[in-house]
Amino acid sequence: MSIKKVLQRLGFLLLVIWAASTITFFIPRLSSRNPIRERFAELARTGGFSPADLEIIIAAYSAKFGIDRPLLEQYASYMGSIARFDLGISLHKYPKTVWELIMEALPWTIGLLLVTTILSFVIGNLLGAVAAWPRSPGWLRAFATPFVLLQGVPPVLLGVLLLFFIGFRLKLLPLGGAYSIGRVPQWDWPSFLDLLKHQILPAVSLIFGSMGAWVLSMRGMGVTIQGEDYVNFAEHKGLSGYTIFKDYYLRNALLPQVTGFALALGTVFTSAIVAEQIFSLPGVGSVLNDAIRANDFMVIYGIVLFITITVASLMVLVELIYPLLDPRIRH
Amino acid sequence: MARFKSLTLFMITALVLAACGGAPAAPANPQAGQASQSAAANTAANESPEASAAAEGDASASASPEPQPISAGPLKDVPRDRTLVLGWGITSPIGVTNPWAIPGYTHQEGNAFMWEPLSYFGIFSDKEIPWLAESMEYTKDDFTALQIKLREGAAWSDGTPVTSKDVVFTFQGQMNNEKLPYHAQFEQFVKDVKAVDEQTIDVTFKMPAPRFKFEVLTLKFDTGIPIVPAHALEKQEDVNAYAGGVEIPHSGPYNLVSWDKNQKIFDLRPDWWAVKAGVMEQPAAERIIVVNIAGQSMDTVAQRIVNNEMDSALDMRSAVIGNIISQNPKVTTHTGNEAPYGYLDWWPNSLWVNTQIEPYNQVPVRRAISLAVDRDKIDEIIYEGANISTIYPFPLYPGLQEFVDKPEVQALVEKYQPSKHDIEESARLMQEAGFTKNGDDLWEKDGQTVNATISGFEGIHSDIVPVLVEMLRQAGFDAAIDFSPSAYQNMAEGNPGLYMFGHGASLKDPYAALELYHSRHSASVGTTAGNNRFSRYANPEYDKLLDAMAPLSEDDPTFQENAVKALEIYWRDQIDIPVIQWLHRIPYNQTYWTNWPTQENVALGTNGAFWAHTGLLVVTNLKPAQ
Amino acid sequence: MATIAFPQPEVRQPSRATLVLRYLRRNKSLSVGLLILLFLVAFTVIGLLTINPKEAYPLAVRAKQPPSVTYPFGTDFFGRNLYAAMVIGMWQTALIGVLAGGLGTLIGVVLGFTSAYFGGILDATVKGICQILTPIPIFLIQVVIAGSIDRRSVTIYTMALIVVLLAWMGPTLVIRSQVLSMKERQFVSVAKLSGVGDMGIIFGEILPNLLPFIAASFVTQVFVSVYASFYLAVVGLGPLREPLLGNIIWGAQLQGAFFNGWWWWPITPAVAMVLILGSLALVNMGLDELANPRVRRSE
Amino acid sequence: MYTRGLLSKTSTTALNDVSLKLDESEPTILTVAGESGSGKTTLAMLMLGFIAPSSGQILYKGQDISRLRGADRMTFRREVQAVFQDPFAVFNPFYTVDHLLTVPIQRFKLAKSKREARDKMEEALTAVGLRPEDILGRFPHQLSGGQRQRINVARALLLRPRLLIADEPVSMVDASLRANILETLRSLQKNYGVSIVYITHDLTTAYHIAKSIVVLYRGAVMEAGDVDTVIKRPQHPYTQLLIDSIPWPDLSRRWGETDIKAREAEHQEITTGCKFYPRCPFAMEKCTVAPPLFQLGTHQAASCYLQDQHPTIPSEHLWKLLPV
Repeated sequence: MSIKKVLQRLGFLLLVIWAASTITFFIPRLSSRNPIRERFAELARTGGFSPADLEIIIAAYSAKFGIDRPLLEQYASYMGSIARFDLGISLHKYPKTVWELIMEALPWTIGLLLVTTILSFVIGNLLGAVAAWPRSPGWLRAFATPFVLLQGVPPVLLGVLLLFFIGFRLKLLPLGGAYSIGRVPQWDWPSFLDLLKHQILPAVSLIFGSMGAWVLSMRGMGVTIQGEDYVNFAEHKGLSGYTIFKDYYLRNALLPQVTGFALALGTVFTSAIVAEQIFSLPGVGSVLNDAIRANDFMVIYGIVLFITITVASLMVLVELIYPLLDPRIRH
Repeated sequence: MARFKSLTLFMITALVLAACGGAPAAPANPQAGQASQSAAANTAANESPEASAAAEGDASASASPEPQPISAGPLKDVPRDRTLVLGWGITSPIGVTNPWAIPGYTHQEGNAFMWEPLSYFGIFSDKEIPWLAESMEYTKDDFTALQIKLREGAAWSDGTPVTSKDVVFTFQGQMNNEKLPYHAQFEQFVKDVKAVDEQTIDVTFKMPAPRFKFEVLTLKFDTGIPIVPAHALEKQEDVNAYAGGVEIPHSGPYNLVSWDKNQKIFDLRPDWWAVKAGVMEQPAAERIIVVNIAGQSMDTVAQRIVNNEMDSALDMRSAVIGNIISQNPKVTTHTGNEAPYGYLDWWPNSLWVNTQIEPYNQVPVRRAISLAVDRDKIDEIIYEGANISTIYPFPLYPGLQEFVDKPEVQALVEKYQPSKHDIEESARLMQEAGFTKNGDDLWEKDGQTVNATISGFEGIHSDIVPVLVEMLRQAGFDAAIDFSPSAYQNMAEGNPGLYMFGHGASLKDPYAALELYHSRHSASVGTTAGNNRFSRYANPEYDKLLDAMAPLSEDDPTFQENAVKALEIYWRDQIDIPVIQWLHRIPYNQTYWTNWPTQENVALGTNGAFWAHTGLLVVTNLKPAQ
Repeated sequence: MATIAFPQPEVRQPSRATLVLRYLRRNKSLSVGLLILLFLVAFTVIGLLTINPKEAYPLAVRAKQPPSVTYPFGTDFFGRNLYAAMVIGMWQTALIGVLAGGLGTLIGVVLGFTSAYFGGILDATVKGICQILTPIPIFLIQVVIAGSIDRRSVTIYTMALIVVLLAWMGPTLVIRSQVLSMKERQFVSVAKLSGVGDMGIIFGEILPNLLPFIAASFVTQVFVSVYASFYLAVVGLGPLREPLLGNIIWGAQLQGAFFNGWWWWPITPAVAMVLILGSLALVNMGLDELANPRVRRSE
Repeated sequence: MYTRGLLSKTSTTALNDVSLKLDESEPTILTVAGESGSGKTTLAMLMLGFIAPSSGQILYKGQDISRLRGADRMTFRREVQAVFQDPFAVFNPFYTVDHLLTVPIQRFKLAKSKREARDKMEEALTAVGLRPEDILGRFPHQLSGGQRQRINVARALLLRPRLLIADEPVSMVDASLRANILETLRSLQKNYGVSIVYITHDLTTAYHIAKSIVVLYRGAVMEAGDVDTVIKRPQHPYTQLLIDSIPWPDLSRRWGETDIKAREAEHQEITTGCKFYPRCPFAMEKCTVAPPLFQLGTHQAASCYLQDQHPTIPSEHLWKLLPV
């Protein structure tokens, strides 16, 4: 793989980052909303601010955060700070920086998302492959195909329903939170089991909620592959069904799915935001939720940007290592 | 088979999850990890699952999965029946405990357990509760001088005594620091603050300030100022930027010991001055956990109270609290097991409008909107028959109830009928104002419908605003719902539309509420109106009445007379459209804790709001059930 | 030699309808999906004819009633007849879906065709923009937009617009790649030899062959749009007064419907949503099969 | 005057320094032969104006075809037609086979009425041995490969072009039908005066149908001339190899048994010298410089230093050697 190719992909990555940061910068500014004012509204609403002269405070903080400057100037300084990996300071959780907020929440999100995404990828693709493979046993196909329907079930609905039936009605699992009240988690068995108990419902809703898409696309891919000459050829060679399934069919059908995997992370983050809200889990999603509700733009930008960079980098990475997986493509 | 498979799947998921999700939980130092392991082993024998869960949690070392949460070090063991668990939406930045940290400090979320005022006020006993101050007296008849005498023995958590130096520091801070919330009040009234001796402070005012002691220096509901430690804040370069964390010396009985995204843990300190001074008994709650319920659905919170996971939480819709009580008989409310399950808050809600912009600058239009609101139906549908719709801009606490019961006020009610619901009359007023119904059956003038978008807050108005919107729609107003974060900005900037918001003002007499409509607050369009002053109403006749009331105490006849006249103008001009009294429906779970303040158990006279400034009095008076 | 007749076995040409039916019998996902969709459409149409639209809004009927003969889906906290609300909500969901899906597909078809057919800088630009925008999490941007605009102007039409704003890249890339491969096909060359111009080739030769792709892409877009608007509504960013399915769930959650035992309130729209999205997924799958020539068994 | 010149110089490896000219007044059948990758199809695409040469030009009736606009272009389109190799790919699967015939009739306004158009179609189909009632209204996949290819020929017949590019028209057709299709092509040339460029890798069919032949290898002319001479007495080692590879129906002769043993092809790009150099058994030092065309007789030329005793001939004049 040539240096030029790598540089080209990195250039692409920069473009993506630029586009994402520009979009996130300008969209909220098209409205007349003032995040500082809204922050003080939040405080005023929870009491304690009745007689204060809001204008003075607001002006002081507007100056501090620079939102009283001309738009282009703000844009320039915003892009400058992004170049320095500085995502800014939260308005709502001042003086926390956006980076700190993300880093606090990230381990939770990574833990949940990585596992659920990988599991849904593996299970979904297997089911999809089985559903499309004409020689898989009838009962297995009959079992696998309905999972396509899961694509129609947004994780949020699944989460709400699971919570209702398993949490409220059966009282089998906790109703939310990452660990029990009063626990400060650490490396020991009780913490570990406690954590586990709290992660089951969100994980299940995320896995099943995102599995349908894999089943569907894998099924489509599998159907395409079936017609390929090499599969037919392999069948004529008299290879066992399992070998054909594994080596000729699954492997080839899976390759394009890998690219989809990186792309899917973007969607997965979306589901995570909602899941983290429903199950009141700490994580990037709930940080973002708070930020959206409080119009804490800096945090919104930061997280959107962070997710974009993550997804785009993974895409580029997958693209660069793809030739290693697929011998047909050599850069 | 499928069941088995899915179970297996669950297991695998859980295992892998645990491996990954747990990874960030690596302890910061190995010793802490070891210590906690042995501690956890010790508590494993504990029988009650909740207690053991809590105990194991308690055994935790400073290590936590998030690098940022603050913690005072390893937590000691506290059993569940000595732990008070409160549900509240924690939104402020982790670690902010300094009352002067801005923005970010709020006394809610448990910080009120750390800070104390000169005096508290018990709303249901209508009594002052002297606290750090033994007494606060106006020393001149015209309310221009005030003397504060501090209690002997009051002390900060680091042992330093609370002295007049701290009070002077607190007052001067408010006077000089324009970012502090009471700066404007201090600047308006206070001329000078002087420490006479260690325990005595003299305050002199620029003008008569008969309500300053109550409004500013006394903590009640969400207003008033706590006293801050001079010796700690003096050292800070920027007192507004100093978060406070676990270190800041405070006078309240609880120390913050841990704070992460999900919870804030406070532990009782053994050396609270109030116990030594005989003001209070040693509080029974050794630990208070404020659980972050922000973002949790009401279902979840309610269920967790039923499950005894939490002892109290805010704020329940009327149907929900009824169900909680029926599902768990141990849970009661301010009114026991009876509707309306809540106590009257100080925050009656109106539909506010900016009276300076079209078409809301016309009294008939405002009146037409009021006539469109069916207050009986609101009581029936949203509040299950509880009688809480209102026509007043203030809550009917004893002093105010007495005021409205006056025959003069009742005559005005008769005359203006502020609660009247009459769509036909509403239509007549609109037609007279030059509006016609358009194709959508909405009032229109010059091609413009009446922008009756109601700005409100999702968390507290999601039941009433949709109903109001529909009532206005049915009367021909182009109503919509706005629960976006810009709602408050709409109110503060006077953007077209209606704003559902409260009047956090009067508690004892109507002055503070009526003063909200004084023209001194009538910011012109384009500038920001202060909180609760959204109507931008200006009327010299009205101002004169209020100005005359300002220097007078509430028992003065002129004060009363003018108050009635001002209230008449409020209704005559329909300055805003009063809708409901605000009820706080707080579940009190008696499984672990009793002696909650209720209708029957007035005690100090505080309400049961554990998040309010008087929350400290609520939690320190609780008695264990066992 | 030149006039030797080649005998042909007699083949009776079945009618189009029979062919379609025969095809549907084989393509199960398409037929099941269409069936559910048809059912939903029938429900909505019959509903629209029978309900009083006013009952889909608050204060219309007795509140908090469980399902009964009078109120087949019960009523909600605000006094909506959930049956009426479902009908209007479905109608509005369909409207958003078809509008946003149609618009997104249209943009995709126009951009995909022009960019692939004419190539050059135009193609590079379109492709570049699509590729750059693809990794950006669309939903977040939609949330930011929806949260930024004035509440009063949030209607189901603006919802559709917000959804479509960043959802045209998918169809563009799909159509583009199809056109790219299609324009190399020999029948395009033959059409050129037959004197057909660019527009004629695009519309007369390539477009008809892409119809299954466009249809699949349209269904995908409808799916994406319904999904996105549902998410926006569930987090409370929709036009709150309207009985959109997401809004109803949002309202139910805020009023503690599960805890209060008003299970029918959130369950009804949830089931409706699952039916809508599920049937769209099925139809999409079926269309994939139709569009993919390998799967399309010769008749 | 009906001229057609093709000039493509260097740069692309697809076709290099090839020059051809066909005379309208003397319709002929010219075979362009060579193995796959020799640039035959590129030549066809160039002549049809689907791609533009990177250098050189293609003239039709004296005009550069890439500059043709409006009516001139339509005329060119109509008069230069093609029959392609794959009898399936040329049909738009969306339409019935009628589409292939109706579109040109419409576009070129060949008929004044529907009736007339129908008659013309039926006439053309009958002429290629098809029964219109079996064909019209069908979808391509319902017909056999032979039927489809004959519809293609019928299309060419219908349009009466001046020049027909037949790109491997029979390679994907059952052997039994090949003769019929080739015969139809020949009658086109004879009866309607259509010039045909017959592109093939199959020298046997070329021998049957064509007058003259140009043998291409990797985009360069190896040998050219009268089809009889070139096939019976090939002079270029490559042509010899090709002819040797034909499985003659002569049992006494073993297939591939000749003196010329081609070397294994080496996949290295030859940019300067003889394209056949890497595989040529007679490769010499001087072959690294591209050999010119040597005129071997009135109707034969070869680009090989083995023939350097003969006079050279500029590549632009190659067409003069080709019999019509």
